[in-house]
Order: sequence, then C-alpha cells, then structure tokens
Amino acid sequence: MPDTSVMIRDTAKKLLDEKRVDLIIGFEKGTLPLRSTPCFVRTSQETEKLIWNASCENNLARYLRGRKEKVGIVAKGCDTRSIISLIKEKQVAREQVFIIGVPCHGMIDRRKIEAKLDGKEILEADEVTEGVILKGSGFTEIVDKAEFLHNSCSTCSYRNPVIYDALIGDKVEENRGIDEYGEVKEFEAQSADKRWHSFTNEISKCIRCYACRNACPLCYCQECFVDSSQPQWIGKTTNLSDTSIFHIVRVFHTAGRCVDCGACDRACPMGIDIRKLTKKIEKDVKELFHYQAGINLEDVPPLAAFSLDDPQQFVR
Amino acid sequence: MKEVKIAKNELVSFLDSLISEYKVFAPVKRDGFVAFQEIHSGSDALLDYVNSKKPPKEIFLPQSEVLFSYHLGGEGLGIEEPSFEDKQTVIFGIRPCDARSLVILDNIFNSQEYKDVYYTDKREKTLVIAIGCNQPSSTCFCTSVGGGPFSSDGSDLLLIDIDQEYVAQAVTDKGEKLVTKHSQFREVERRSLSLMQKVTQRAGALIRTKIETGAIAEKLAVMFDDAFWDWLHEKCLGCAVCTYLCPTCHCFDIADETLDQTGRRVRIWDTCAFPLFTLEASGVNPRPTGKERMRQRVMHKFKYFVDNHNVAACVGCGRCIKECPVNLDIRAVLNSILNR
Amino acid sequence: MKNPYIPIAMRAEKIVIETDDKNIKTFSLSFLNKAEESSFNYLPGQFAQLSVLGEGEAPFGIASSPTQPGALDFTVNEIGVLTTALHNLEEGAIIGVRGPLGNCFPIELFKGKNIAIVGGGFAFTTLRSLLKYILHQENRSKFGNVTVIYGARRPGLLLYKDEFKQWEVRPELDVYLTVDKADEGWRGKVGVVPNVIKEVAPSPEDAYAVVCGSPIMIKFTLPVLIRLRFPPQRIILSLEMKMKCGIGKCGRCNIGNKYVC
Amino acid sequence: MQQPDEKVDGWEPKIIAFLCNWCSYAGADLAGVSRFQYPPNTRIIRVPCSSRISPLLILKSLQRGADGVLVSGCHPDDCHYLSGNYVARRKFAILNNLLEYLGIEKGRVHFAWVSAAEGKRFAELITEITEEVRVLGPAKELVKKQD
Repeated sequence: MPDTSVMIRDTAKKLLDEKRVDLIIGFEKGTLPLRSTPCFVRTSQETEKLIWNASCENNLARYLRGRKEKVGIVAKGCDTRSIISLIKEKQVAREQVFIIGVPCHGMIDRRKIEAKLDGKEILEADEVTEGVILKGSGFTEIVDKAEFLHNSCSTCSYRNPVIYDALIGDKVEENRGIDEYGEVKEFEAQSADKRWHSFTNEISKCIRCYACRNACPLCYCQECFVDSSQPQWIGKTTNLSDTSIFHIVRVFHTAGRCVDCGACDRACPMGIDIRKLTKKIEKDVKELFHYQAGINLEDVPPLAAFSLDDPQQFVR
Repeated sequence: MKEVKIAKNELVSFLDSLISEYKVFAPVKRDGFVAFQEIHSGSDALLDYVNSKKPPKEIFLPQSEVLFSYHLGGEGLGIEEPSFEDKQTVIFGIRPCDARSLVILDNIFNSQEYKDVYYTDKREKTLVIAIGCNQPSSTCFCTSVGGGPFSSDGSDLLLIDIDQEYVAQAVTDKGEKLVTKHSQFREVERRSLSLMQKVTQRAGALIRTKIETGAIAEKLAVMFDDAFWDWLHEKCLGCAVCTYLCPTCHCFDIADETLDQTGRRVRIWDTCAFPLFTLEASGVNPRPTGKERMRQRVMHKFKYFVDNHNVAACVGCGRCIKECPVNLDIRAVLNSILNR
Repeated sequence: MKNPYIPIAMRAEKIVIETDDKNIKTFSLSFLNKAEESSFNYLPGQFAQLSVLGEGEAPFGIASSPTQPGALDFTVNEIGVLTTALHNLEEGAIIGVRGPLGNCFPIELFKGKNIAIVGGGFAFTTLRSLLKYILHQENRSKFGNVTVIYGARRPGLLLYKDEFKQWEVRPELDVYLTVDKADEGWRGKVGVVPNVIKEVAPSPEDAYAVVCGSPIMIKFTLPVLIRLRFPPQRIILSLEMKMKCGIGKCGRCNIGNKYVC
Repeated sequence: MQQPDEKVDGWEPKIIAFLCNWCSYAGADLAGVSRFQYPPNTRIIRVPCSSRISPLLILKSLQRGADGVLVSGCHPDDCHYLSGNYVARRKFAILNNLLEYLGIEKGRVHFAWVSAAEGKRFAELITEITEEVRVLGPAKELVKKQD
C-alpha cells in the first residue's frame, strides 16, 4: 500500500492542478520530534511538504471559517465531524470544502511519553510499524503507540472520516467495546466535595491564554463572552471564580457541538483536564437528547430543537 | 569576580539558612510541571530539572498585581496605595536565560528614566541565584540572542554543577556578601575550576540552534510591508501561550475589579496576540487581523526593542517553541526573516 | 519617584453638552488643592487619564490651555464603558485624573511662524488647547498668522460653538468651518476638510500645519498639504491609539518603535 | 451585596429569581395581590421568557453573592412565544447536570414552571426554596473573593 503522505500529496496536487481548490490545508513536518504543524498549500510544488503521521493532532477544521476561496482540507474522523458541525451552523458551505478524508489510528500524546521518560529529552522520534522509536542523549527506546495515544483517540469511535470527497487509503477498524465515558463516570461517582475540589484544582492552573478556546473549531463567536465589556461578565484576572465561570460557560457552549476532538485539551499549556468537562456535556447530550455532534448532516442540533417529552425531572 | 564552591550535600543546609532569613523561591514539581514557588525547607527545592513551565518573571511582574485599592461611596477617591512586603527574597535555581530576562525587563520597569514602584521594589529586594545549564534542551537557543548556558547576566550568584559540587561565581556585591556570610561556601581548588571549564564547554556545544540574530533588526526595518506577514500568521491560533510563557513579554492591561464597595485597580498580563489588545471603543482596530498582531510580536521583540534598548526581547529559553499548540517555531520565523 | 498610576481627585465643576446628538460633553474639572495644581504642568497637545473608579480609566486630550489656571477641560464622546460612566456623572462629581501624559505640540518650533490648525470631528480638543494658548494675550505676539480649518459631518456636531463665534470675528485669525452636509442656516463651507484646505490654500511660507482628526481624514489631508508645499517635517500630526498606562510601558499604542503616548 | 463568611446568626439567604414576564411574574403578582405570605429573601428579575436566561446570568448571580437562583417560566405548552420554555428546558437540563457534576451543591439553582394562575404555588415554591437554601447556608463555591 502506498504511503499515506504520498497519497495525500498526489490528491492535493491533482486538486490544485485541476483548479478544483485554491488552497489545501494539511500538515507538514514540525520542528520538534513527535510534532507536525498545520500548513497552507497554494501551489502544486508546495504539496511536497504535506505529510501524514501520528503527530497530526491539530484539528484543521479550525482554519476553515471566513474563507472566500475553495479549500481542500486534510481531515481525520474528528476533523470531519467538526466540519459537519460547522456546516450545520452555516459557518462553512459544503460545496466550498473538498474533504480529503484520512482514516486515523489515533494521535500520539507527547506529554504522556515525556512523562514516562521522566525528564529525559526526546531528540528524535521515528514511527515504524512496531511502534515509535525514541532517541535521546544516551538512550533509544521503542514504545507502543497505542499506549501513548491522546485520551480522546483511545476512546474514539469515529476514526474514519464521516464525510469526505476523497478517501486516502483504506478505512481502519473502529474501536469496539471501549467505554468512552469511563473517566466521566468515575468522576461522577465521587462525592460533590471531591468533585469541586478537583475541578478547582484543575482550573487554578489556568493562565487565561485562551488556547483552548482558540484551538476549538466551534469556538468562533464574534465576541466571546469573556471579551465583552458591556456587560463585563467576568473579571480579567486569574481569580478562581472568574476562571471557573470561563471554563463552565465555554464548555456549556460546546453542548451538542463538541465532537471530542480533544483540541482544547491538547492546546492547554498548563495541562488542564478540559476533556473531563467537554466529555460530560457530550455524554449528557447523548443521554438526554439522543444526539451526537457531527455524525451526519441531517440531525438538528439539540439546542436548536426540542421534543415535547424532553426530560424535566429537575424542573419543579 | 569571586569564585568559591559549595558541596552538593551542603546545599540543603545553605538553603535552610537562607529560608531563615529570606523568602526563598525555588523550583518545585507541581501538577506535573516545574514551577517557582516559595519553599519552607531546603530539601523542597528541585535541582534536577530543565526549566520551569512558567518563567519566573511572574515573581516580579505577577499575572495580576494591585496598583491601588479604593473604596467607593466616600469622600474623594478613597484610594489606598498598597504597602510593600519588607522581607528580602531569594530566587534560587533560576536558569541563566531567565536571569537574563530580568535585565531585559529592567529596561522597561527599572531604568534610569523610569522606576516602576511595584517591580522595582521586588527587584531590589531580590537576590538571584542561578544554576548554569549542563544539559540545555534541544529548544534552547540562548547563545543566538546574546546569552549562554552559563551567562551570568542578571544573576547575583551563579552556580555551576561539576558533579559533586557547584562552583559558585559571585557576580555582584550582593552575591559576594552571600558567599562570604555562609560557611557552606569554601575555597575552590584548581581541579574544580578546570572541571568547570569542561562542563561549560560541553554544554555550549550542546546548543544546536545557531541563528545569526545580529542582522535581524536591520532586516526587519524594511520588512513592515513584506508579503512574509501575509502567511506567517496563518496557522497561529491567536492564543497567549507564547507571550504569557515568555520571560520577557511584559505588555499589560489595567482594569478595575470591584466587589461590593471596595475595589482594586489591577495590572494584568495582556498580549498583542489578542484582538482586544488594540480594539478601540469605537470598534476600530488598528491591528485587525492575525497578520498585524503577529508582525507586532516579532517586530516588538526583534526590532523595536532593539531600537529602543539595544537588545532583543528574547532570551532563547524555548518555552514558546515547546508550548505552541501548533508548533509555530520562533527559530524558524527568525531563519525565514534572515533568508529574505 | 512619584507613582504615576495613582490619580488625583478633581471635581467636575461644569459639564456642557457640545453636540446636538448629546454624545459629546465637555467636562471642566477643578483641582482640589493648590499643590496638585502646581505640580500639574502641561502644554497643549498633552493628555491625561480620567478615572471613574470601578469602571476604569481612559486617556483624553486636554482641551483647556495652561493659560487658564485652575481647571482642566476634557471633551468626551460617549462610546465605551468609561465614557458612558463619565457621561452619567453630574456636576460636582469627583473624577480621578493622572497626568499630564504624552508629548506636547512642539510649541517652541512654532514661535515666529505661521500656523495652520486643521481639525476634524471631535478631534479638536488638543487643537483648542493650542489655539487658546496661542491666542492668549501674553503669547499672541510670539506667533505669526493663524489659520483654523475645522470640519464636522454636520453643523450640530461641531464643538466649542460659542468660542468659535468669538474666534471667527477676531481680525488676526482666519477661521474656516466646514460641514459635510449643511442644514438650514449654515453659513460656513460645505465639503470635507481636505477639500477646504485645497480651497483655502494656507501658505506654506514659514508655516507649520498641525493636524488632528480621524485616520481617514489624516490620510486625505496629508497629500493636500504636501501639494501645497508644506514640507513633511513641518506637518505635525496628533495620533491616538488605545492606551492603558500612558507612560510607554503597557506595549499597545506603538506605531513602529515609537509609543503614541 | 455583603457576603457573610459563614453561617452566622442573623444571616438570611439571598435568592435571585428570574421570572418570565407572561406566566411566573404574573404568578408572583397574583401571590402578592392574593396576600399569600412568603419569605422576603427573593429578589425578582423580570425577563421576557425563561429561554432568555443565559447560564451566565445564573453563574454571575452566584458569583456576586446570591445564595440561590431560581429560573421560572410558563408550563410546557403555555409559552407566550410558543416554544421558548421547551428550548430553555433543554438548555437547563444540561446546565443543571454540569453544575452538579462539578460539585456545586444541589439546591443552589432551581428551575420551575409557574403559571399566571398559580399565585399560591408561587408563594409555596419560594417558601420551599428559601428553606432549602437556608439549610445549605451561605453560598461558597462560585463566590468571588479578592485573592
């Protein structure tokens, strides 16, 4: 089977040459081991830069909005789900995007690997069939990729693109028998005090850099509530109450839209477990309204709809 | 410069004696990363680490700092200026790049022309003990921006790890007084000094990135309208990771925080990456897109700062490289500028 | 060193509505004590930060002239949080003021020269300060001819109407008021400021031009002045950007390596 | 609002009630006109519809010293705007779960349907909620303190 990167390049080149798109958004090699970086390709020569590997972790759907040109986008399963959400919310027109779907085996969480190496720096990383070869000063190690996937990847049940105009390679087998809400359930089982304590402990790390918001393809409000001055909803410091409200409301805003791509979680420089919040919302939306974001173009988003017999035990 | 040595097994007792006299900040492991925090026992200090997640600038320029407090509803403005802590402070274990960042920040907050009372108070009460970098990280590029793994800029005392002991270089009078006062510091033998030389040479060679930044400001001088900026920002998310984690970024916002009848006017980190940074009340934004904002960041660090203070506002610590969510690498940016 | 972040308290003695849309008011603030007044030394072109505690602070050009002691005037357009808070104040209210900040017009250079003062919209505040300074009896003889060209979108939006009435009749002052759209009873010129400059054509001989207005007005005014042969170094622009500290530290108001404040 | 630090003598719960203009507010009005007694701890804010309430208003109330928050609108099928309360119901179902998940005490945030005819029910509801919040004591979790 030809290499995925090569197939992506060929497809991109063809699309540009045939002028079916003006721009390809994909990944190129990053400057650090285990890192790739988004790249924007406008000529067929530049398509040589395009790559695919287990460090293509960014959700490129984030770059789709507000474009006038026709765009080809390299998209994993989760990216295509975000694109669906964007199309439903009329932020992107279906005909404007050419989706180059790439079946995904999951992306590597380099922080997990770094934690395992306990301070030893990785200077080189090579993906091979058996795993990932890590080289550093005075050590070479081979690790099993599956062990170091992002949490959102190891519980993902949409590894294959949900919609696409071209599919790169063969579909991969979906995860089966994994309880994707395991962590949420574990958290739910704790006492309220404990939950509040761990929530605030996480949030106290927040430096208000808004990387979570800015990495999220669905966080696109013209004016985010945290930036509004009239009214000013929350203060601008890292006061715990203010940062808590920021995270609660941001997460709430993802209801029925979040596809658990993990972009917010990965972007956070302070390692805040944001996914523990988004995943809860996702779980509730599924349980309460039988809706999952980004799995088809037809279902009406749950907060834009209602049913006469929606649950209301919580209402007096 | 006075050179002495301290045995590694005496470091904890040295720190303990510092703690009895000073408020001591040292690297500790917290929530899975390294942070500078006040320690209450010498053994709490982490010695084996690369660098802290957040730069120690926050000790001098906290993310939010009270400029003054006020009480509403009374006569006049009801302003109360903050009082400053009396206690002298020590920062132990800061890396030379971060120590150097303090010298760069001094240009803004502690110069001949202007002394920021909040910053200067803390700066003048603080003794900086740096530890040189025997194992620079692959993202370090201090030597390209005027520093080095054993640069003593900004330190009062610089410790150099030579296996069983540290060679201690007293860089300032403050540092010298400290080593004279504390009995853990002893005369250094020739053998240790030659060992030190080996260590520093080896570490210097470990820094792989070499960028000739000398010409950057000149290049940037004619690049304001360059097409380069049209694409450079394209993948940037516009978050504040690179600026908030930068040891030299110092831009701030000022806001009032009122609860009930009392409030505080606070100075808060702000960043040129946010549209709000320059958005005017009228709705006009002179830096309307990522292009202008990215240009501002690069220009501020490598052109305007050089014009105004004769030094780039970058110490090559590599935090922005490590933490950028989309791997927008400042080294690559600098190289592209140089290649234009 | 004095802490530049601490405002002094001043009293709003008089608040005057300037424009017919009631969006612009001029606040006359008086010092509460002599010591504060004598340490507030400013020249035309400088600004100050006005505080309404709890709401924040914002920079405003000083619209009064140092030749009128005892008070500072600020003309404020209601547009954001702080300006709204200011507009909600009543006479007698205490306002925080810190300054003077920024640079003044290069008044020393103006001495012995002719001056063309060009303003647009509500950007006539620091120009009013300059004009009043020049017209002060002790200063008038130090400057040459003064031409004032001031425009607004419509007559109701012109500032300082009463003062302009007095200035217009002064023989040694050429005053041209213009509006984009005239109404009944308008006797001044009609047209945008750059066109009026073209028409009036102040002589560049031994002259300085001082321009303050919206970026768009400045953009179209500059070529006109250049065509009239004003050398660029004798065109003085007053710029404004969003500011926080006002003392060159907070890092947002720069244009190139220069801080606007 | 002055926030007592702990449950002290003399402390009274403060409750913010967002009432929809068409049903619940009229219900409160009827309670008043009918002279049904209920505790005076509630501050009422009239809103056009329960769906107008953003989570921000609820959280901000808790942040700034409310010990309890009530959002009340028309019964299902009675919305003046036909479906506002149905949409609100979905929104609040998620919010309610999320707040509980984070560990914010149960009983701080309440949702209810009260019609214009239910003056008595309104008085009872407020009495119940006030007592529940009184038992919980002053709000702690999201209260903003100067740090």
